[in-house]
Amino acid sequence: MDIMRLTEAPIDVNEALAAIADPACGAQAFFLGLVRNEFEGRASAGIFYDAYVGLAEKELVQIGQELKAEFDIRHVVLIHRVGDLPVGTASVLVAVASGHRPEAFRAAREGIDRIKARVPIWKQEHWANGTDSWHDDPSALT
Amino acid sequence: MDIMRLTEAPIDVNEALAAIADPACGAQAFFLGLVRNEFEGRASAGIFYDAYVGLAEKELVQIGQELKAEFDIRHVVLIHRVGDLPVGTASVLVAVASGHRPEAFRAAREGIDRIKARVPIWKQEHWANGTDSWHDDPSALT
Amino acid sequence: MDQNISVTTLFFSFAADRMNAREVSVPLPKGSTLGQLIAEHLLPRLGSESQDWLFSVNQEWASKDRILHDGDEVAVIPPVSGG
Amino acid sequence: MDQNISVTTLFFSFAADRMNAREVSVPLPKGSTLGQLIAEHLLPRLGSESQDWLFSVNQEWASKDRILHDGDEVAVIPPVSGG
Repeated sequence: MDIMRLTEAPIDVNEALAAIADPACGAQAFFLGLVRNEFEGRASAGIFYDAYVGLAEKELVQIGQELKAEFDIRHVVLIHRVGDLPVGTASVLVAVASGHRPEAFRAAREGIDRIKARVPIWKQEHWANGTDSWHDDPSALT
Repeated sequence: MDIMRLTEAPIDVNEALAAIADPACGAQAFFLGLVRNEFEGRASAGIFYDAYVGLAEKELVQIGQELKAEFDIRHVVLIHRVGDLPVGTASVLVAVASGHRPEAFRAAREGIDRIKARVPIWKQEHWANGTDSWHDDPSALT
Repeated sequence: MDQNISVTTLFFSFAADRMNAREVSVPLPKGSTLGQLIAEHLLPRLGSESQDWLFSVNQEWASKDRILHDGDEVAVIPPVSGG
Repeated sequence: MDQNISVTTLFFSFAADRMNAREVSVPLPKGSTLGQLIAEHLLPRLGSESQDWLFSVNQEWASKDRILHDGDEVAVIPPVSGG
């Protein structure tokens, strides 16, 4: 079973394990992205994830379909959280199941790379000192 | 925290999630190997995993130490089951946590590759027709 | 005023900060393109780098020659940073 | 018989099937090497391909010139297939 979803709820790895379970699949690869306690050497308390929800969900579905078309995988889970997440929280999950391990690793890696490159989601760092910065904001550097 | 273990108990992904949790790590990669319902086109009912327990555990510890020395990862979990496992059961888990995703993927892939190449564990396929064959047994081909 | 249309324009991330809004209704002459909306209404406040950003119309990626219609939902997509 | 030693030899997978045993106690002249144990006691029943297998002594990988001592635990490691 496939899941491609934007969510405000905590990411549940067990839900993904159940979704991709398949007696024909000898390999499962998972990637979890988590909120770190620093960014480029500066202490962080958490991240706010902004999203264009409608288009982001369409793009997640599109990426899931691409992965199944391009790699020999049978199931894919792509879940991204939105909202305010404290340090240590999982923000994104990619899970795939396939017959053997090479395609599982390749598809999981492609999945997270395409999510980060294409899905309309934006990170605002909540610095430990109380200020905020949007990632990739050119004016944040001044 | 690291875990390198041979076990007769079911593999618990949540135990691995707890072990590698770290606010400095933005990336976690997991690989699960599972018992498939076929091998080389022949229907299977399950696999018996034989092991030289003492040396297998030493080799798992050695591989875990190598991964931490060679890749920029902060935590590693390597768990392999032994005994009789039905189709669909997880037989091996590799989990790593790192700052960023490239090293997490590389270390997880290396982890499973080294386990399969070096740890003294052997698979005996329980064919659906009731017969058994050891993997890689030259005389099983005749 | 039947020669005018109105499009809803959505802003996210630091683009929303620069506009001081997440959503703005923009009146346009009928037949206007996405490029015209950007050049005349958005660039002055979003800055010149926004010329290189992506845009969507009705939740589909759109090019700047796209003709806009009354009620369209345009979204301004600055460089994404999910994950 | 103080010129003899005894080593415990462990077998796994299809090697255990060929030996019809998981563990055998083998008497050897003092000073025998792992290679001698293999050539004289194991090869005849394990088959010639076992020359290329790995072996361990006391749970450490060992080369065939390793001198064996009384009570050593030798293990015969056919090609592994875990995962």
